[in-house]
Amino acid sequence: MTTSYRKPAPLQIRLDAVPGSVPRARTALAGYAREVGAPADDVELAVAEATSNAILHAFTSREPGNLDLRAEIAGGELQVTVADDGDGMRPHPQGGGLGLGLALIGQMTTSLTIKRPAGGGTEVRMMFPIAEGSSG
Amino acid sequence: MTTSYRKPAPLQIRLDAVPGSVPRARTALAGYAREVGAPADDVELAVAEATSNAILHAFTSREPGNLDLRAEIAGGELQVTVADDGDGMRPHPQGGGLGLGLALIGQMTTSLTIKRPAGGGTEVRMMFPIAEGSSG
Amino acid sequence: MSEPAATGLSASAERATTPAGAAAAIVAFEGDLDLATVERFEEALDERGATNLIVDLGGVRFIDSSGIHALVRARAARTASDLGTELVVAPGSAVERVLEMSGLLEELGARADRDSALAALDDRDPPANGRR
Amino acid sequence: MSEPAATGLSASAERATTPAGAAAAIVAFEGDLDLATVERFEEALDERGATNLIVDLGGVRFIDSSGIHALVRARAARTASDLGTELVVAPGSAVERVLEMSGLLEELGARADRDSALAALDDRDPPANGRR
Ligand SMILES: Nc1ncnc2c1ncn2[C@@H]1O[C@H](COP(=O)(O)OP(=O)(O)O)[C@@H](O)[C@H]1O
Ligand SMILES: Nc1ncnc2c1ncn2[C@@H]1O[C@H](COP(=O)(O)OP(=O)(O)O)[C@@H](O)[C@H]1O
Repeated sequence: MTTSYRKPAPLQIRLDAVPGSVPRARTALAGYAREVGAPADDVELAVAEATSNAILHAFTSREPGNLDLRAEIAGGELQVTVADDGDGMRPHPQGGGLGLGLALIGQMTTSLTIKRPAGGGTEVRMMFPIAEGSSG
Repeated sequence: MTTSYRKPAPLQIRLDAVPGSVPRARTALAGYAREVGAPADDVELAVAEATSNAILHAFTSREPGNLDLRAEIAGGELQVTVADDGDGMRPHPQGGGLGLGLALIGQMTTSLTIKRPAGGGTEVRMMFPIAEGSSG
Repeated sequence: MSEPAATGLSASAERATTPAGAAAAIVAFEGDLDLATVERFEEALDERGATNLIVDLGGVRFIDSSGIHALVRARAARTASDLGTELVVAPGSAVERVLEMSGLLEELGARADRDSALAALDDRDPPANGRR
Repeated sequence: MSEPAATGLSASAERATTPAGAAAAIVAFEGDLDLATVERFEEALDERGATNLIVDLGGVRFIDSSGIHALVRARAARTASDLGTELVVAPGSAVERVLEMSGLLEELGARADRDSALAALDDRDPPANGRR
Protein backbone atom coordinates (compact mmCIF):
# COMPACT_ATOMS: atom_id res chain seq x y z
CA MET A 1 0.00 0.00 0.00
CA THR A 2 1.27 3.45 -0.91
CA THR A 3 2.11 5.70 2.01
CA SER A 4 1.78 9.34 1.08
CA TYR A 5 1.99 12.44 3.21
CA ARG A 6 -0.17 14.75 1.16
CA LYS A 7 -3.89 14.64 0.57
CA PRO A 8 -4.14 12.89 -2.81
CA ALA A 9 -5.55 14.88 -5.72
CA PRO A 10 -9.16 14.15 -6.60
CA LEU A 11 -9.75 11.64 -9.37
CA GLN A 12 -12.14 12.62 -12.11
CA ILE A 13 -13.23 10.42 -15.03
CA ARG A 14 -15.84 10.80 -17.76
CA LEU A 15 -17.09 7.62 -19.44
CA ASP A 16 -19.84 6.71 -21.89
CA ALA A 17 -22.87 5.18 -20.19
CA VAL A 18 -22.34 1.77 -21.80
CA PRO A 19 -21.65 -1.66 -20.22
CA GLY A 20 -17.97 -1.59 -21.18
CA SER A 21 -17.47 1.38 -18.87
CA VAL A 22 -18.27 -0.62 -15.72
CA PRO A 23 -14.90 -2.41 -15.47
CA ARG A 24 -13.03 0.81 -16.27
CA ALA A 25 -14.93 2.72 -13.59
CA ARG A 26 -14.64 0.15 -10.84
CA THR A 27 -10.96 -0.67 -11.35
CA ALA A 28 -10.00 3.02 -11.46
CA LEU A 29 -11.94 3.82 -8.29
CA ALA A 30 -10.71 0.69 -6.50
CA GLY A 31 -7.17 1.84 -7.28
CA TYR A 32 -7.84 5.25 -5.77
CA ALA A 33 -9.43 3.62 -2.71
CA ARG A 34 -6.35 1.44 -2.21
CA GLU A 35 -4.17 4.51 -2.41
CA VAL A 36 -6.06 6.38 0.29
CA GLY A 37 -6.67 3.43 2.62
CA ALA A 38 -10.38 2.91 1.96
CA PRO A 39 -11.86 -0.61 1.51
CA ALA A 40 -11.06 -1.21 -2.15
CA ASP A 41 -13.35 -4.24 -2.57
CA ASP A 42 -16.33 -2.31 -1.22
CA VAL A 43 -15.55 0.70 -3.39
CA GLU A 44 -15.17 -1.50 -6.47
CA LEU A 45 -18.51 -3.22 -5.87
CA ALA A 46 -20.37 -0.01 -4.99
CA VAL A 47 -19.03 1.75 -8.10
CA ALA A 48 -20.04 -1.22 -10.25
CA GLU A 49 -23.57 -1.04 -8.81
CA ALA A 50 -23.95 2.71 -9.22
CA THR A 51 -22.56 2.79 -12.77
CA SER A 52 -24.61 -0.26 -13.82
CA ASN A 53 -27.77 1.40 -12.50
CA ALA A 54 -27.06 4.51 -14.54
CA ILE A 55 -26.27 2.50 -17.67
CA LEU A 56 -29.36 0.27 -17.31
CA HIS A 57 -31.94 2.71 -16.00
CA ALA A 58 -31.02 6.33 -16.74
CA PHE A 59 -31.25 6.29 -20.54
CA THR A 60 -34.37 4.28 -21.28
CA SER A 61 -35.85 7.06 -23.43
CA ARG A 62 -32.74 8.12 -25.36
CA GLU A 63 -29.17 7.44 -26.46
CA PRO A 64 -26.67 6.58 -23.72
CA GLY A 65 -25.12 9.73 -22.25
CA ASN A 66 -22.22 10.35 -19.88
CA LEU A 67 -21.06 8.99 -16.58
CA ASP A 68 -19.03 11.40 -14.48
CA LEU A 69 -17.07 9.81 -11.66
CA ARG A 70 -15.22 11.65 -8.99
CA ALA A 71 -13.27 10.48 -5.95
CA GLU A 72 -11.81 12.69 -3.26
CA ILE A 73 -11.18 12.87 0.44
CA ALA A 74 -13.91 14.77 2.29
CA GLY A 75 -14.35 14.98 6.04
CA GLY A 76 -11.78 12.25 6.60
CA GLU A 77 -13.69 9.79 4.42
CA LEU A 78 -13.48 8.72 0.79
CA GLN A 79 -16.26 10.38 -1.16
CA VAL A 80 -17.15 8.79 -4.49
CA THR A 81 -19.67 10.46 -6.78
CA VAL A 82 -21.30 8.79 -9.79
CA ALA A 83 -23.37 11.21 -11.85
CA ASP A 84 -25.33 10.57 -15.03
CA ASP A 85 -27.13 12.97 -17.35
CA GLY A 86 -30.09 10.63 -17.82
CA ASP A 87 -33.82 10.73 -17.13
CA GLY A 88 -33.58 10.89 -13.34
CA MET A 89 -34.20 8.17 -10.78
CA ARG A 90 -37.51 6.37 -11.03
CA PRO A 91 -38.70 2.79 -10.68
CA HIS A 92 -38.27 0.34 -13.57
CA PRO A 93 -40.11 -2.71 -12.22
CA GLN A 94 -40.04 -4.47 -15.60
CA GLY A 95 -36.26 -4.67 -15.31
CA GLY A 96 -36.64 -7.81 -13.22
CA GLY A 97 -34.23 -6.48 -10.60
CA LEU A 98 -34.18 -7.83 -7.07
CA GLY A 99 -33.52 -4.42 -5.54
CA LEU A 100 -29.98 -5.55 -4.74
CA GLY A 101 -27.95 -2.62 -6.01
CA LEU A 102 -28.91 0.26 -3.73
CA ALA A 103 -29.19 -2.03 -0.70
CA LEU A 104 -25.66 -3.36 -1.33
CA ILE A 105 -24.34 0.19 -1.65
CA GLY A 106 -26.18 1.16 1.55
CA GLN A 107 -24.60 -1.79 3.33
CA MET A 108 -21.04 -0.84 2.41
CA THR A 109 -21.14 2.94 2.79
CA THR A 110 -21.29 5.11 5.88
CA SER A 111 -23.69 7.26 3.89
CA LEU A 112 -25.36 7.10 0.47
CA THR A 113 -26.98 10.18 -1.05
CA ILE A 114 -29.09 10.26 -4.19
CA LYS A 115 -29.62 13.72 -5.63
CA ARG A 116 -31.72 15.04 -8.43
CA PRO A 117 -29.57 17.88 -9.83
CA ALA A 118 -31.48 20.87 -11.22
CA GLY A 119 -30.05 20.14 -14.68
CA GLY A 120 -31.46 16.60 -14.74
CA GLY A 121 -29.97 13.15 -14.31
CA THR A 122 -29.02 11.48 -11.06
CA GLU A 123 -26.07 11.97 -8.74
CA VAL A 124 -25.13 9.18 -6.33
CA ARG A 125 -22.69 10.11 -3.59
CA MET A 126 -21.12 7.36 -1.49
CA MET A 127 -18.93 7.79 1.60
CA PHE A 128 -16.43 5.13 2.68
CA PRO A 129 -14.36 4.97 5.86
CA ILE A 130 -10.60 5.47 5.65
CA ALA A 131 -8.48 3.29 7.89
CA GLU A 132 -6.70 5.04 10.76
CA GLY A 133 -3.17 6.02 9.87
CA SER A 134 -3.83 6.11 6.13
CA SER A 135 -3.01 9.05 3.93
CA GLY A 136 -5.62 11.73 3.29
CA MET B 1 -53.55 26.16 3.65
CA THR B 2 -52.21 27.67 6.86
CA THR B 3 -50.21 30.87 6.46
CA SER B 4 -47.76 31.31 9.29
CA TYR B 5 -45.00 33.87 9.77
CA ARG B 6 -42.74 31.85 12.00
CA LYS B 7 -40.67 28.83 11.17
CA PRO B 8 -42.83 25.95 12.40
CA ALA B 9 -41.50 23.84 15.27
CA PRO B 10 -39.98 20.51 14.28
CA LEU B 11 -42.27 17.48 14.50
CA GLN B 12 -40.93 14.44 16.31
CA ILE B 13 -42.72 11.10 16.65
CA ARG B 14 -41.68 7.71 17.99
CA LEU B 15 -43.65 4.67 16.83
CA ASP B 16 -43.33 0.90 17.12
CA ALA B 17 -41.91 -0.70 13.99
CA VAL B 18 -45.17 -2.51 13.18
CA PRO B 19 -47.49 -2.25 10.15
CA GLY B 20 -50.10 -0.25 12.07
CA SER B 21 -47.59 2.57 12.42
CA VAL B 22 -47.46 3.26 8.67
CA PRO B 23 -50.78 5.16 8.45
CA ARG B 24 -49.96 7.09 11.61
CA ALA B 25 -46.56 8.11 10.30
CA ARG B 26 -47.65 9.12 6.83
CA THR B 27 -50.73 11.08 7.87
CA ALA B 28 -48.81 12.98 10.55
CA LEU B 29 -45.99 13.88 8.17
CA ALA B 30 -48.39 14.76 5.34
CA GLY B 31 -50.10 17.16 7.74
CA TYR B 32 -46.80 18.82 8.57
CA ALA B 33 -45.92 19.05 4.86
CA ARG B 34 -49.25 20.74 4.13
CA GLU B 35 -48.57 23.24 6.90
CA VAL B 36 -45.17 24.24 5.53
CA GLY B 37 -46.09 24.23 1.83
CA ALA B 38 -44.30 21.04 0.79
CA PRO B 39 -45.96 18.49 -1.56
CA ALA B 40 -48.09 16.56 0.95
CA ASP B 41 -48.88 13.64 -1.39
CA ASP B 42 -45.20 13.06 -2.11
CA VAL B 43 -44.29 13.31 1.56
CA GLU B 44 -47.07 10.90 2.52
CA LEU B 45 -45.95 8.32 -0.05
CA ALA B 46 -42.24 8.70 0.72
CA VAL B 47 -42.85 8.32 4.46
CA ALA B 48 -44.99 5.23 3.82
CA GLU B 49 -42.15 3.71 1.78
CA ALA B 50 -39.41 4.51 4.29
CA THR B 51 -41.38 3.30 7.32
CA SER B 52 -42.56 0.14 5.49
CA ASN B 53 -38.95 -0.66 4.56
CA ALA B 54 -37.89 -0.34 8.18
CA ILE B 55 -40.80 -2.46 9.41
CA LEU B 56 -40.29 -5.17 6.78
CA HIS B 57 -36.50 -5.31 6.53
CA ALA B 58 -34.80 -3.86 9.61
CA PHE B 59 -35.90 -6.39 12.20
CA THR B 60 -35.58 -9.75 10.49
CA SER B 61 -33.37 -11.14 13.26
CA ARG B 62 -35.23 -9.79 16.30
CA GLU B 63 -38.33 -8.23 17.82
CA PRO B 64 -39.66 -5.06 16.14
CA GLY B 65 -37.97 -1.96 17.56
CA ASN B 66 -38.61 1.75 17.19
CA LEU B 67 -39.23 4.15 14.36
CA ASP B 68 -38.16 7.72 15.01
CA LEU B 69 -39.62 10.29 12.66
CA ARG B 70 -38.65 13.89 12.48
CA ALA B 71 -39.72 16.74 10.22
CA GLU B 72 -38.25 20.21 10.14
CA ILE B 73 -37.32 23.04 7.82
CA ALA B 74 -33.66 22.95 6.80
CA GLY B 75 -32.02 25.04 4.11
CA GLY B 76 -35.38 26.23 2.85
CA GLU B 77 -36.58 22.68 2.26
CA LEU B 78 -38.64 20.18 4.26
CA GLN B 79 -36.33 17.60 5.79
CA VAL B 80 -37.95 14.34 6.89
CA THR B 81 -35.92 11.73 8.74
CA VAL B 82 -37.03 8.14 9.31
CA ALA B 83 -34.69 6.25 11.62
CA ASP B 84 -34.91 2.68 12.86
CA ASP B 85 -32.82 0.81 15.42
CA GLY B 86 -32.73 -2.37 13.35
CA ASP B 87 -30.06 -4.51 11.71
CA GLY B 88 -28.89 -1.93 9.18
CA MET B 89 -29.55 -1.73 5.48
CA ARG B 90 -28.81 -4.82 3.46
CA PRO B 91 -30.45 -6.71 0.59
CA HIS B 92 -33.39 -9.05 1.25
CA PRO B 93 -33.90 -10.55 -2.20
CA GLN B 94 -36.26 -13.23 -0.84
CA GLY B 95 -38.74 -10.47 0.02
CA GLY B 96 -40.00 -10.52 -3.56
CA GLY B 97 -39.78 -6.73 -3.82
CA LEU B 98 -39.59 -4.99 -7.14
CA GLY B 99 -37.14 -2.37 -5.91
CA LEU B 100 -39.92 0.20 -6.01
CA GLY B 101 -39.56 1.85 -2.61
CA LEU B 102 -36.21 3.61 -2.76
CA ALA B 103 -36.64 4.48 -6.45
CA LEU B 104 -40.02 6.09 -5.67
CA ILE B 105 -38.49 8.07 -2.83
CA GLY B 106 -35.60 9.11 -5.09
CA GLN B 107 -38.10 10.28 -7.69
CA MET B 108 -40.00 12.53 -5.27
CA THR B 109 -37.17 14.04 -3.25
CA THR B 110 -34.55 16.61 -4.14
CA SER B 111 -32.16 14.45 -2.16
CA LEU B 112 -32.31 11.09 -0.37
CA THR B 113 -29.61 10.09 2.11
CA ILE B 114 -29.23 6.69 3.72
CA LYS B 115 -26.94 6.62 6.72
CA ARG B 116 -25.56 3.88 8.85
CA PRO B 117 -25.42 5.50 12.32
CA ALA B 118 -22.55 4.36 14.56
CA GLY B 119 -25.10 2.95 17.03
CA GLY B 120 -26.68 0.67 14.40
CA GLY B 121 -29.91 0.77 12.45
CA THR B 122 -30.65 2.89 9.40
CA GLU B 123 -31.42 6.56 9.00
CA VAL B 124 -33.21 7.74 5.87
CA ARG B 125 -33.22 11.49 5.27
CA MET B 126 -35.46 12.93 2.58
CA MET B 127 -35.56 16.53 1.33
CA PHE B 128 -38.66 18.02 -0.30
CA PRO B 129 -39.06 21.39 -2.00
CA ILE B 130 -41.16 24.06 -0.33
CA ALA B 131 -43.33 26.17 -2.62
CA GLU B 132 -42.33 29.83 -3.03
CA GLY B 133 -44.15 32.11 -0.62
CA SER B 134 -44.91 29.31 1.86
CA SER B 135 -44.12 29.54 5.53
CA GLY B 136 -40.79 28.28 6.81
CA MET C 1 -50.82 19.62 12.84
CA SER C 2 -53.92 18.87 10.80
CA GLU C 3 -56.60 16.48 12.08
CA PRO C 4 -55.53 12.83 11.96
CA ALA C 5 -57.05 11.26 8.84
CA ALA C 6 -59.14 8.14 9.28
CA THR C 7 -57.28 5.29 7.62
CA GLY C 8 -58.25 1.72 6.82
CA LEU C 9 -59.55 -0.32 3.94
CA SER C 10 -62.97 -1.81 3.30
CA ALA C 11 -63.97 -4.22 0.54
CA SER C 12 -67.38 -4.91 -0.95
CA ALA C 13 -68.33 -7.58 -3.48
CA GLU C 14 -70.78 -7.34 -6.35
CA ARG C 15 -71.73 -9.37 -9.42
CA ALA C 16 -71.95 -8.11 -12.96
CA THR C 17 -72.22 -9.41 -16.50
CA THR C 18 -69.85 -8.65 -19.35
CA PRO C 19 -71.20 -7.33 -22.68
CA ALA C 20 -70.74 -10.85 -24.07
CA GLY C 21 -72.81 -12.28 -21.21
CA ALA C 22 -70.10 -13.78 -18.98
CA ALA C 23 -70.36 -13.54 -15.21
CA ALA C 24 -67.85 -11.31 -13.44
CA ALA C 25 -67.15 -10.63 -9.77
CA ILE C 26 -66.36 -7.08 -8.72
CA VAL C 27 -64.46 -6.34 -5.53
CA ALA C 28 -64.54 -2.64 -4.78
CA PHE C 29 -62.16 -1.15 -2.24
CA GLU C 30 -62.46 2.02 -0.26
CA GLY C 31 -59.83 3.67 1.89
CA ASP C 32 -56.06 3.30 2.11
CA LEU C 33 -53.94 0.47 0.75
CA ASP C 34 -50.62 0.26 2.59
CA LEU C 35 -48.68 -2.17 4.79
CA ALA C 36 -51.36 -1.88 7.48
CA THR C 37 -54.19 -3.00 5.18
CA VAL C 38 -52.50 -5.13 2.55
CA GLU C 39 -53.51 -8.39 4.26
CA ARG C 40 -57.16 -7.38 4.17
CA PHE C 41 -56.72 -6.54 0.49
CA GLU C 42 -55.21 -9.93 -0.30
CA GLU C 43 -57.88 -11.80 1.68
CA ALA C 44 -60.65 -9.99 -0.17
CA LEU C 45 -59.12 -11.01 -3.49
CA ASP C 46 -58.34 -14.57 -2.42
CA GLU C 47 -61.96 -15.29 -1.66
CA ARG C 48 -62.89 -14.58 -5.26
CA GLY C 49 -62.01 -17.71 -7.22
CA ALA C 50 -64.07 -16.14 -9.99
CA THR C 51 -63.09 -16.74 -13.63
CA ASN C 52 -63.58 -13.02 -14.23
CA LEU C 53 -62.67 -10.46 -11.60
CA ILE C 54 -62.69 -6.69 -11.52
CA VAL C 55 -60.61 -5.03 -8.83
CA ASP C 56 -62.14 -1.60 -8.43
CA LEU C 57 -59.75 0.87 -6.78
CA GLY C 58 -62.02 3.82 -7.60
CA GLY C 59 -62.58 4.45 -3.88
CA VAL C 60 -58.94 4.10 -2.83
CA ARG C 61 -57.43 7.34 -1.56
CA PHE C 62 -53.87 6.16 -0.92
CA ILE C 63 -51.67 3.39 -2.30
CA ASP C 64 -47.96 2.71 -1.85
CA SER C 65 -45.55 0.00 -2.98
CA SER C 66 -47.00 -2.51 -0.48
CA GLY C 67 -50.33 -2.20 -2.26
CA ILE C 68 -48.72 -2.25 -5.68
CA HIS C 69 -46.76 -5.40 -4.86
CA ALA C 70 -49.99 -7.07 -3.72
CA LEU C 71 -51.77 -6.03 -6.93
CA VAL C 72 -48.94 -7.33 -9.11
CA ARG C 73 -48.78 -10.63 -7.19
CA ALA C 74 -52.55 -11.18 -7.24
CA ARG C 75 -52.73 -10.45 -10.94
CA ALA C 76 -49.80 -12.74 -11.74
CA ALA C 77 -51.30 -15.60 -9.72
CA ARG C 78 -54.69 -15.24 -11.42
CA THR C 79 -53.14 -14.99 -14.88
CA ALA C 80 -51.11 -18.14 -14.18
CA SER C 81 -54.41 -19.91 -13.37
CA ASP C 82 -55.92 -18.52 -16.60
CA LEU C 83 -58.34 -16.31 -14.66
CA GLY C 84 -59.25 -12.89 -16.02
CA THR C 85 -58.50 -9.79 -13.97
CA GLU C 86 -59.15 -6.16 -14.75
CA LEU C 87 -58.34 -3.10 -12.71
CA VAL C 88 -60.41 0.05 -12.34
CA VAL C 89 -58.52 3.23 -11.45
CA ALA C 90 -60.13 6.65 -11.45
CA PRO C 91 -58.50 8.94 -14.03
CA GLY C 92 -56.60 11.75 -12.35
CA SER C 93 -56.65 9.99 -8.96
CA ALA C 94 -53.76 9.52 -6.55
CA VAL C 95 -53.80 5.81 -7.34
CA GLU C 96 -53.33 6.53 -11.03
CA ARG C 97 -50.47 8.91 -10.23
CA VAL C 98 -48.63 6.38 -8.05
CA LEU C 99 -49.05 3.56 -10.59
CA GLU C 100 -47.74 5.92 -13.26
CA MET C 101 -44.74 6.94 -11.13
CA SER C 102 -44.07 3.25 -10.48
CA GLY C 103 -43.97 2.51 -14.21
CA LEU C 104 -46.79 -0.03 -13.93
CA LEU C 105 -49.89 1.82 -15.14
CA GLU C 106 -49.73 0.34 -18.65
CA GLU C 107 -48.62 -3.11 -17.56
CA LEU C 108 -51.52 -3.35 -15.11
CA GLY C 109 -53.86 -2.15 -17.86
CA ALA C 110 -55.90 0.15 -15.61
CA ARG C 111 -59.43 0.92 -16.89
CA ALA C 112 -61.23 4.18 -16.25
CA ASP C 113 -64.54 2.60 -15.17
CA ARG C 114 -66.33 -0.71 -14.65
CA ASP C 115 -67.92 -0.77 -18.11
CA SER C 116 -64.51 -0.57 -19.81
CA ALA C 117 -63.23 -3.25 -17.43
CA LEU C 118 -66.19 -5.56 -18.20
CA ALA C 119 -65.63 -5.11 -21.93
CA ALA C 120 -61.91 -5.80 -21.49
CA LEU C 121 -62.72 -9.11 -19.77
CA ASP C 122 -64.51 -10.23 -22.95
CA ASP C 123 -61.48 -9.30 -25.04
CA ARG C 124 -59.14 -11.44 -23.03
CA ASP C 125 -59.67 -14.93 -24.42
CA PRO C 126 -60.64 -14.92 -28.12
CA PRO C 127 -61.22 -18.68 -28.67
CA ALA C 128 -63.63 -18.96 -25.71
CA ASN C 129 -65.99 -16.14 -26.61
CA GLY C 130 -65.45 -15.55 -30.30
CA ARG C 131 -64.39 -11.90 -29.95
CA ARG C 132 -60.98 -10.40 -30.65
CA MET D 1 -3.39 5.27 -9.59
CA SER D 2 -2.54 1.58 -9.66
CA GLU D 3 -2.09 -0.28 -12.97
CA PRO D 4 -5.38 -0.89 -14.77
CA ALA D 5 -6.51 -4.45 -14.02
CA ALA D 6 -7.24 -6.72 -16.96
CA THR D 7 -10.95 -7.46 -16.91
CA GLY D 8 -13.09 -9.89 -18.86
CA LEU D 9 -14.62 -13.30 -18.48
CA SER D 10 -13.71 -16.62 -20.06
CA ALA D 11 -15.63 -19.88 -19.90
CA SER D 12 -14.41 -23.44 -20.38
CA ALA D 13 -16.50 -26.61 -20.53
CA GLU D 14 -15.70 -30.02 -19.11
CA ARG D 15 -17.51 -33.29 -18.51
CA ALA D 16 -17.65 -35.21 -15.28
CA THR D 17 -19.53 -38.08 -13.65
CA THR D 18 -21.42 -37.93 -10.38
CA PRO D 19 -20.70 -40.49 -7.63
CA ALA D 20 -23.92 -42.26 -8.68
CA GLY D 21 -22.69 -42.44 -12.27
CA ALA D 22 -24.73 -39.68 -13.93
CA ALA D 23 -23.19 -37.41 -16.54
CA ALA D 24 -22.65 -33.77 -15.61
CA ALA D 25 -21.43 -30.76 -17.57
CA ILE D 26 -19.11 -28.32 -15.85
CA VAL D 27 -18.76 -24.74 -17.05
CA ALA D 28 -15.88 -23.03 -15.30
CA PHE D 29 -15.53 -19.26 -15.42
CA GLU D 30 -12.47 -17.11 -14.96
CA GLY D 31 -12.32 -13.37 -14.62
CA ASP D 32 -14.89 -10.72 -13.79
CA LEU D 33 -18.66 -11.07 -13.90
CA ASP D 34 -20.33 -7.67 -14.29
CA LEU D 35 -22.57 -5.79 -16.73
CA ALA D 36 -19.77 -5.89 -19.34
CA THR D 37 -19.50 -9.71 -19.29
CA VAL D 38 -22.93 -10.90 -18.21
CA GLU D 39 -24.00 -11.69 -21.79
CA ARG D 40 -21.00 -13.94 -22.27
CA PHE D 41 -21.88 -15.64 -18.98
CA GLU D 42 -25.47 -16.25 -20.04
CA GLU D 43 -24.45 -17.54 -23.46
CA ALA D 44 -22.00 -20.00 -21.92
CA LEU D 45 -24.78 -21.36 -19.69
CA ASP D 46 -27.42 -21.39 -22.41
CA GLU D 47 -25.36 -23.70 -24.56
CA ARG D 48 -25.42 -26.34 -21.85
CA GLY D 49 -28.82 -28.04 -22.12
CA ALA D 50 -27.32 -30.65 -19.81
CA THR D 51 -29.53 -32.44 -17.30
CA ASN D 52 -26.82 -31.88 -14.71
CA LEU D 53 -24.76 -28.70 -14.71
CA ILE D 54 -22.08 -27.35 -12.43
CA VAL D 55 -21.37 -23.62 -12.64
CA ASP D 56 -17.87 -23.25 -11.28
CA LEU D 57 -17.13 -19.69 -10.15
CA GLY D 58 -13.88 -20.75 -8.47
CA GLY D 59 -11.88 -18.60 -10.90
CA VAL D 60 -14.09 -15.53 -10.70
CA ARG D 61 -12.38 -12.55 -9.10
CA PHE D 62 -15.26 -10.06 -9.15
CA ILE D 63 -19.05 -10.36 -9.18
CA ASP D 64 -21.75 -7.72 -8.74
CA SER D 65 -25.54 -7.69 -8.83
CA SER D 66 -25.57 -8.01 -12.63
CA GLY D 67 -23.81 -11.35 -12.25
CA ILE D 68 -25.98 -12.38 -9.32
CA HIS D 69 -29.17 -11.60 -11.25
CA ALA D 70 -27.90 -13.72 -14.13
CA LEU D 71 -27.07 -16.60 -11.77
CA VAL D 72 -30.49 -16.44 -10.11
CA ARG D 73 -32.28 -16.29 -13.48
CA ALA D 74 -30.29 -19.15 -15.00
CA ARG D 75 -30.85 -21.33 -11.97
CA ALA D 76 -34.59 -20.58 -11.87
CA ALA D 77 -34.98 -21.36 -15.58
CA ARG D 78 -33.12 -24.68 -15.25
CA THR D 79 -35.04 -25.64 -12.11
CA ALA D 80 -38.33 -24.89 -13.91
CA SER D 81 -37.22 -27.31 -16.64
CA ASP D 82 -36.31 -29.88 -13.99
CA LEU D 83 -32.60 -29.62 -14.75
CA GLY D 84 -30.06 -29.91 -11.93
CA THR D 85 -27.73 -27.01 -11.24
CA GLU D 86 -25.00 -26.71 -8.64
CA LEU D 87 -22.73 -23.79 -7.95
CA VAL D 88 -19.07 -23.90 -6.89
CA VAL D 89 -17.77 -20.90 -4.95
CA ALA D 90 -14.35 -20.82 -3.34
CA PRO D 91 -14.60 -20.49 0.46
CA GLY D 92 -13.31 -17.11 1.59
CA SER D 93 -13.41 -15.67 -1.92
CA ALA D 94 -14.79 -12.31 -3.01
CA VAL D 95 -17.64 -14.14 -4.76
CA GLU D 96 -18.62 -15.84 -1.51
CA ARG D 97 -18.53 -12.51 0.30
CA VAL D 98 -20.76 -10.76 -2.23
CA LEU D 99 -23.30 -13.62 -2.31
CA GLU D 100 -23.32 -13.53 1.48
CA MET D 101 -23.85 -9.74 1.57
CA SER D 102 -26.65 -10.17 -0.97
CA GLY D 103 -28.43 -12.67 1.25
CA LEU D 104 -28.32 -15.37 -1.44
CA LEU D 105 -25.44 -17.64 -0.42
CA GLU D 106 -27.70 -20.23 1.20
CA GLU D 107 -30.47 -20.00 -1.35
CA LEU D 108 -28.00 -20.58 -4.17
CA GLY D 109 -26.56 -23.52 -2.24
CA ALA D 110 -22.93 -22.74 -3.04
CA ARG D 111 -20.55 -25.74 -2.79
CA ALA D 112 -16.89 -25.47 -1.81
CA ASP D 113 -15.57 -27.66 -4.65
CA ARG D 114 -16.56 -29.75 -7.64
CA ASP D 115 -16.73 -33.04 -5.72
CA SER D 116 -19.32 -31.65 -3.30
CA ALA D 117 -21.22 -30.21 -6.25
CA LEU D 118 -21.20 -33.55 -8.07
CA ALA D 119 -22.45 -35.34 -4.96
CA ALA D 120 -25.16 -32.70 -4.52
CA LEU D 121 -26.42 -33.36 -8.05
CA ASP D 122 -27.10 -36.97 -7.05
CA ASP D 123 -29.06 -35.81 -4.01
CA ARG D 124 -31.41 -33.67 -6.02
CA ASP D 125 -33.95 -36.12 -7.36
CA PRO D 126 -34.55 -39.11 -5.03
CA PRO D 127 -37.07 -41.06 -7.17
CA ALA D 128 -34.80 -41.05 -10.26
CA ASN D 129 -31.63 -42.35 -8.67
CA GLY D 130 -32.79 -44.04 -5.50
CA ARG D 131 -30.70 -41.89 -3.12
CA ARG D 132 -31.95 -39.44 -0.59
N1 LIG E 1 -29.10 6.34 -12.17
C1 LIG E 1 -30.39 5.96 -12.21
N2 LIG E 1 -31.27 6.52 -13.09
C2 LIG E 1 -32.57 6.13 -13.12
N3 LIG E 1 -33.10 5.19 -12.29
C3 LIG E 1 -32.28 4.59 -11.39
C4 LIG E 1 -30.90 4.94 -11.30
N4 LIG E 1 -30.36 4.19 -10.31
C5 LIG E 1 -31.34 3.43 -9.81
N5 LIG E 1 -32.52 3.64 -10.45
C6 LIG E 1 -33.81 2.99 -10.15
O1 LIG E 1 -33.77 2.43 -8.85
C7 LIG E 1 -34.18 1.06 -8.89
C8 LIG E 1 -33.54 0.27 -7.77
O2 LIG E 1 -32.17 0.09 -8.03
P1 LIG E 1 -31.38 -1.11 -7.38
O3 LIG E 1 -31.55 -1.09 -5.91
O4 LIG E 1 -29.99 -1.04 -7.86
O5 LIG E 1 -32.13 -2.39 -7.86
P2 LIG E 1 -32.16 -3.25 -9.18
O6 LIG E 1 -31.61 -4.55 -8.72
O7 LIG E 1 -33.62 -3.28 -9.49
O8 LIG E 1 -31.32 -2.54 -10.21
C9 LIG E 1 -33.84 0.59 -10.29
O9 LIG E 1 -34.63 -0.50 -10.68
C10 LIG E 1 -34.14 1.86 -11.10
O10 LIG E 1 -35.50 1.92 -11.43
N1 LIG F 1 -34.56 0.31 7.00
C1 LIG F 1 -34.02 -0.73 6.36
N2 LIG F 1 -33.36 -1.70 7.05
C2 LIG F 1 -32.80 -2.77 6.41
N3 LIG F 1 -32.86 -2.96 5.07
C3 LIG F 1 -33.50 -2.03 4.32
C4 LIG F 1 -34.12 -0.88 4.92
N4 LIG F 1 -34.67 -0.14 3.92
C5 LIG F 1 -34.42 -0.79 2.76
N5 LIG F 1 -33.73 -1.93 2.99
C6 LIG F 1 -33.24 -2.89 1.95
O1 LIG F 1 -33.25 -2.23 0.69
C7 LIG F 1 -33.96 -3.03 -0.27
C8 LIG F 1 -34.57 -2.14 -1.35
O2 LIG F 1 -35.64 -1.41 -0.82
P1 LIG F 1 -36.78 -0.86 -1.78
O3 LIG F 1 -36.18 -0.06 -2.87
O4 LIG F 1 -37.78 -0.18 -0.95
O5 LIG F 1 -37.35 -2.12 -2.51
P2 LIG F 1 -38.37 -3.27 -2.10
O6 LIG F 1 -39.48 -3.05 -3.05
O7 LIG F 1 -37.55 -4.51 -2.38
O8 LIG F 1 -38.71 -3.09 -0.66
C9 LIG F 1 -34.96 -3.82 0.55
O9 LIG F 1 -35.36 -5.00 -0.12
C10 LIG F 1 -34.14 -4.11 1.81
O10 LIG F 1 -33.33 -5.23 1.64
